[in-house]
Amino acid sequence: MRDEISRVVADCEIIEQVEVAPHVFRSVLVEPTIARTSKPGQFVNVRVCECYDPLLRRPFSVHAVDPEKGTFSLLYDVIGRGTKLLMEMHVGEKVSVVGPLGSSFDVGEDPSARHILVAGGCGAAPIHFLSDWICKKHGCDKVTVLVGAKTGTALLCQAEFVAHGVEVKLATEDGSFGFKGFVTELLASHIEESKVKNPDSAIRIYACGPMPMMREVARVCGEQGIKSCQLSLERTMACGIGVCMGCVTKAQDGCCSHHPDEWHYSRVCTDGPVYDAKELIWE
Amino acid sequence: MRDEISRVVADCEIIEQVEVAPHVFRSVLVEPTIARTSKPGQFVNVRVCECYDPLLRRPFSVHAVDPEKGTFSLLYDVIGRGTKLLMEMHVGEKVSVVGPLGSSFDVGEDPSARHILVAGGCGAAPIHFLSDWICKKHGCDKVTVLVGAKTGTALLCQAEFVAHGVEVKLATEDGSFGFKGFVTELLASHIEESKVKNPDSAIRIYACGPMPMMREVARVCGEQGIKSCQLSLERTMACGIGVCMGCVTKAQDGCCSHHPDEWHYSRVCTDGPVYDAKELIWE
Amino acid sequence: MGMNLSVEIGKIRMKNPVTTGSGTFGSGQELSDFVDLNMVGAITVKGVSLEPWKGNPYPRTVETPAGMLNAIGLQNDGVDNFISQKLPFLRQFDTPVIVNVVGQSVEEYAEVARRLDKAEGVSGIELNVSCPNVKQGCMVFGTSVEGITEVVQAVRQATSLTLITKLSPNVTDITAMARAAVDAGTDALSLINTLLGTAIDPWTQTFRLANITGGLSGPAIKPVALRMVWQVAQAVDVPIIGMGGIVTGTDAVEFLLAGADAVAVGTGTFINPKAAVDVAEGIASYMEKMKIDDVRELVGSVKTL
Amino acid sequence: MGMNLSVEIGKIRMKNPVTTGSGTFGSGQELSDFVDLNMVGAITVKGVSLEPWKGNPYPRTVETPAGMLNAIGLQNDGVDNFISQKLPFLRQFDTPVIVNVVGQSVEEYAEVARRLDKAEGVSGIELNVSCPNVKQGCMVFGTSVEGITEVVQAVRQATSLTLITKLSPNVTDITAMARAAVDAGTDALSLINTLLGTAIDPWTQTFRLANITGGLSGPAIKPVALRMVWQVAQAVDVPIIGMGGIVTGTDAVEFLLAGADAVAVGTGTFINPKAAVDVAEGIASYMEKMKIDDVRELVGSVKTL
Ligand SMILES: Cc1cc2nc3c(=O)[nH]c(=O)nc-3n(C[C@H](O)[C@H](O)[C@H](O)COP(=O)(O)OP(=O)(O)OC[C@H]3O[C@@H](n4cnc5c(N)ncnc54)[C@H](O)[C@@H]3O)c2cc1C
Ligand SMILES: Cc1cc2nc3c(=O)[nH]c(=O)nc-3n(C[C@H](O)[C@H](O)[C@H](O)COP(=O)(O)OP(=O)(O)OC[C@H]3O[C@@H](n4cnc5c(N)ncnc54)[C@H](O)[C@@H]3O)c2cc1C
Ligand SMILES: Cc1cc2nc3c(=O)[nH]c(=O)nc-3n(C[C@H](O)[C@H](O)[C@H](O)COP(=O)(O)O)c2cc1C
Ligand SMILES: Cc1cc2nc3c(=O)[nH]c(=O)nc-3n(C[C@H](O)[C@H](O)[C@H](O)COP(=O)(O)O)c2cc1C
Ligand code: FES
Ligand code: FES
Repeated sequence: MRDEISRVVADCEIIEQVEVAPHVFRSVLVEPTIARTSKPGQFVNVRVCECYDPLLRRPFSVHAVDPEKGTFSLLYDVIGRGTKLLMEMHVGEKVSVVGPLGSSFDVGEDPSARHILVAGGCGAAPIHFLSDWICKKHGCDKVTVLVGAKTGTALLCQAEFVAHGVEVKLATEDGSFGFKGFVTELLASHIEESKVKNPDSAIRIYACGPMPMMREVARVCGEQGIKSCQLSLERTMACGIGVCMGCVTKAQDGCCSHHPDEWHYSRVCTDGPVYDAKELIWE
Repeated sequence: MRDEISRVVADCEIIEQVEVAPHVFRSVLVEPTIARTSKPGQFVNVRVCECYDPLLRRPFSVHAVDPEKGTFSLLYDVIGRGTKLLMEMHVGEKVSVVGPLGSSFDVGEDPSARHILVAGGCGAAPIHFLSDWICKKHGCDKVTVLVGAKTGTALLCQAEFVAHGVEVKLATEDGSFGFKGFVTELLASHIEESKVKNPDSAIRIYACGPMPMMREVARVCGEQGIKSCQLSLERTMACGIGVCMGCVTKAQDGCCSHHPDEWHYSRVCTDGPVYDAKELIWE
Repeated sequence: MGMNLSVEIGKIRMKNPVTTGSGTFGSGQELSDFVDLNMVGAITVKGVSLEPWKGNPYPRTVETPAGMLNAIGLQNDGVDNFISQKLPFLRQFDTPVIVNVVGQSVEEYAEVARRLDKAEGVSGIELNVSCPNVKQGCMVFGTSVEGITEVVQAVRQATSLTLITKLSPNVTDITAMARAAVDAGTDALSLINTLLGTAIDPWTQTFRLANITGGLSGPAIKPVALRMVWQVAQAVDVPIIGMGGIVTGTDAVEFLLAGADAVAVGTGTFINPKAAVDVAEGIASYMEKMKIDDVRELVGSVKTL
Repeated sequence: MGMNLSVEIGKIRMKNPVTTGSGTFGSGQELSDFVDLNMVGAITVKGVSLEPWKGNPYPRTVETPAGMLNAIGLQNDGVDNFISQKLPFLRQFDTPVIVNVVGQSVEEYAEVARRLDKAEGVSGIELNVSCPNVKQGCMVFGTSVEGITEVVQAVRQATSLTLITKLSPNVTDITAMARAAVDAGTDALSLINTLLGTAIDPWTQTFRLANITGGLSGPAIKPVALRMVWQVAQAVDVPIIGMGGIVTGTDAVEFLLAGADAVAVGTGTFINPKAAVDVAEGIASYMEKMKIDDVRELVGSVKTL
């Protein structure tokens, strides 16, 4: 799923900084190449400080693009120093960005396929871009987005998904909004529903969220016999560009390998972050 | 000249940030104890970053105080990363300050003494505070401030000194304003003038500026037989509070020492920054 | 009920596990404007030698990324002046005093220790065999098993105070040095001293320190310090005072988890004059959050992934 | 007229003094989206071993103040795959390729060198006797005179390519290691590899790396690296490739002044994918400002204060 495209290292002006939910910010940046060439699932690597502490860039999924205006957005949870520094930057300041990086979601060519998108927490960031992308390619009526969070105020992009015109279902762990429980439970029941309603359509699953959720999505898809299940993984990254070998996850050597039952450490930044669930080995 | 006073470590709000000359900024901060207890020549040590790069605080002379409002000012040249970070802080942000630190200028008790203050570059920062202080104690008519800089636009605090009501004389190396040459040359001629005009008054010299200028002031004062010549020195400081022994300068062991011709390394942050020129040994 | 923060390093009982890094806290008095000296677990003062030492020429310090180099050269007024001028002030506090000792010969180390042994108000001796900024002695002792053995044995005979040997990180195998010190009779170990480094000004094309090289300290070295504390904790059974880049309470907790019984705050005091006390409070609030009653439960309890 | 930026490391002629730190530039291809590989002085690729190595479990990296720890464990596809899969791409460029070599035994090192010697498009071998993240071999060789002697001699016999020995900083006396490598026939030295360190998460009370310890790199270690390059430059006569925390042109100049003939940019590439080229340009613009015609004038010319 890796695309050979033009990548840039650029100082991007910040033109918008908004708190969209408690501790969750959206930053809009100017960079025409990234706006034009990014695909859903890809990410950018952001230098949050001009100094050496913090030293490393921080990876964020491309959340939305506006190729006309040449801008793109990030959606992020302020969880540590890097995200705090990013959030504190003022409109008009510039920030160094590398991207677009990594693999993207493959939305297929089948016009009748049903697309189920699953977002957990800030996993909504790339799912938002993906939802928009599928709508444009295959039409919104075939798209369902399942959004999960701990609690109602942490549900992200709800209004945006509604605006896209896709079906939206919500799950909160505390039941404060929508289905009470994990979004993966919602996924299981939604797949079953979908199979009943559209017995002839292939189902494609796309998910982004914390690792335990990704694992559970993979399990549900396996159980339900879903052929296409794509997961976006998160790993601590040092380089983000495939050279340090730091961001690895265990993956099958692949069908074409001489040792199909062998595994290797795959670089999430370059071979991922989007993987077909069948490639991954969970521990 | 060290005073035993209350020192604070405080997060101070920045209430004003102004560029007063090219690359020279004034920051006004809120800290009632520092505003109330600082004496001219003392400094504060400022943490310019919440991170560890840059790691160490940056020392700045107290430039002005407003004990009523509980505020004090810094005046600084943006020469490196620390001063750039300080300058970029926004009004309303807080910055950690330790102070007041170090020794202060001794303005004496002699009501008839003539006070000659010499400021080179950002050395004007403490000289400004000192000028105000002497005016209040002994009257402005006995004070002359000699301000030197490379060029006219770099002359600092001219208007403020005039507002204090003291005599002001200017020197620029390129002659673009006032006397053409070093402020120390102006000092030599001014001392001679002063001796002629007020033969019965003691002359007290106070200076702050780059090290070569301090050395030259000391030489001029020695040559002119000036009894009281106080110099404020600059040293790279790690702690600013007398514990690391990093900021040293060679000083005489002192009149009361058993070895009056012996020297030791004196801590500029605690035993200085203001020294009587006679204590110092130049290399 | 109340949490226990106290630890023991040899015969020294510290009310909390935080002492000060020698050379970063003066003789305590300088900091007393900022911190209540009763609030730290112990006060470790600047290295003292037999005779006064003038120290190295200026510049003596330079800032580096997340760290600093120093080449002070152990400027100090000598042990007799320390005892007569500095110690009386420290006796006012209910806090053990550990005196860092330096020397250019084994005999000098032993003599300083002998004089401190007789002085009232000294609880322990920290043997500095690791100062990188003095030409003779010192570091030379700290980087070989023979050197450490010789100095520690001599000082051990000179004093019955708690003897802490401070190790240099500039060695291939820190555990060999630790074992040598323990075998020679040290009661405890402290580590690490600074890493030898240098800095050059490209514009003037000169070294930034008059002494050319200096000792690297601060957050930059924390990973190395933590690794060495962990290695030494596996190798020997005496108490360890861990240090190197500690600025916050959780930094200190990392050292405790790695196997240190106590910690020292060095360069951290330059960033925050109250750091030693803030670190002690930080450990306490960490314990509260983690529901840990006794700080000693933390010691060495790090798990592997 | 034009400035000379070219330097020679053994038989390798570099058009500018900047190469890449092994393990931070992949096999070059990954970076070719960002930099013109013709613009760097040489490309030093990730360590290759005889057989493919899987590497260590995740997590393999952790950020530290002004630095990072890595415990990759030398994941690589083995020398044969390197030659058949990676080398052809690199041959397109007019830039010498230096292959970093690792092994678990002397014989393995020699065999990898032998295979590279026959491969077209390899200019030099960088012997990695200093990787701290692999259980057997490697670092064990790099921290003793005997180990270095043995490996360097064996590899020297296996290849006539320019042989560069990469030294570990985790030693008491780096100059002894440098001399051993030179005596055993190395053409050049590169230093430093990473400092052994660790990091602990206080909240989970676990090590942050699956491998427990890792190698510290980045600006944090620059003072140590610079000191070691300076020491080694005083001690031996072969060319030196200096590295450790280089991010900018003036960082590189500091290493040249300390005595390095060339430099490598490692972790700097993670901050700025164009770092290697930017550093080369930074050296050129420094020389212009300082009116220096030949980069070789800088080498070792640092003065004391
Ligand atoms: C490909 C990719 C895309 C991402 N997209 C987004 C996004 O769109 N929105 C968003 O909010 N976040 C996203 N993340 C996660 C984001 O990169 C981290 O939240 C961010 O780096 C944290 O930086 P910090 O300095 O604030 O936190 P730190 O201070 O570095 O860390 C705070 C805590 O979070 C942990 N942590 C840090 N980084 C990671 C990580 N990558 N994975 C797991 N734990 C980590 C640390 O161990 C620590 O406990 C993405 C990560 C990857 C790999
Ligand atoms: C007691 C005292 C009072 C001071 N008062 C003032 C003041 O009122 N206004 C003002 O503008 N400056 C003052 N200074 C100087 C001020 O502290 C430095 O300009 C500042 O620390 C530079 O920080 P930086 O991070 O911007 O520069 P850096 O990036 O640290 O350094 C830039 C360049 O300046 C040199 N440098 C840095 N600090 C010093 C220093 N202390 N002495 C000499 N060279 C140095 C560095 O070597 C480097 O070449 C004072 C210094 C002292 C010791
Ligand atoms: C300015 C300075 C002076 C020091 N002087 C001494 C000393 O006299 N004796 C000693 O054993 N260690 C000395 N050290 C080392 C510290 O005590 C400590 O071991 C080291 O700095 C690492 O801890 P840190 O990173 O917290 O500073 C000194 C360190 C600094 C920064
Ligand atoms: C992620 C990573 C992987 C590395 N892999 C290797 C390697 O395979 N072989 C080697 O000799 N050095 C390796 N190194 C060490 C670097 O080449 C370099 O010596 C060290 O990082 C110091 O330079 P720096 O501070 O510029 O990164 C690696 C370093 C990093 C950060
Ligand atoms: S983060 Fe470096 S290879 Fe993925
Ligand atoms: S700066 Fe530390 S003693 Fe003066």
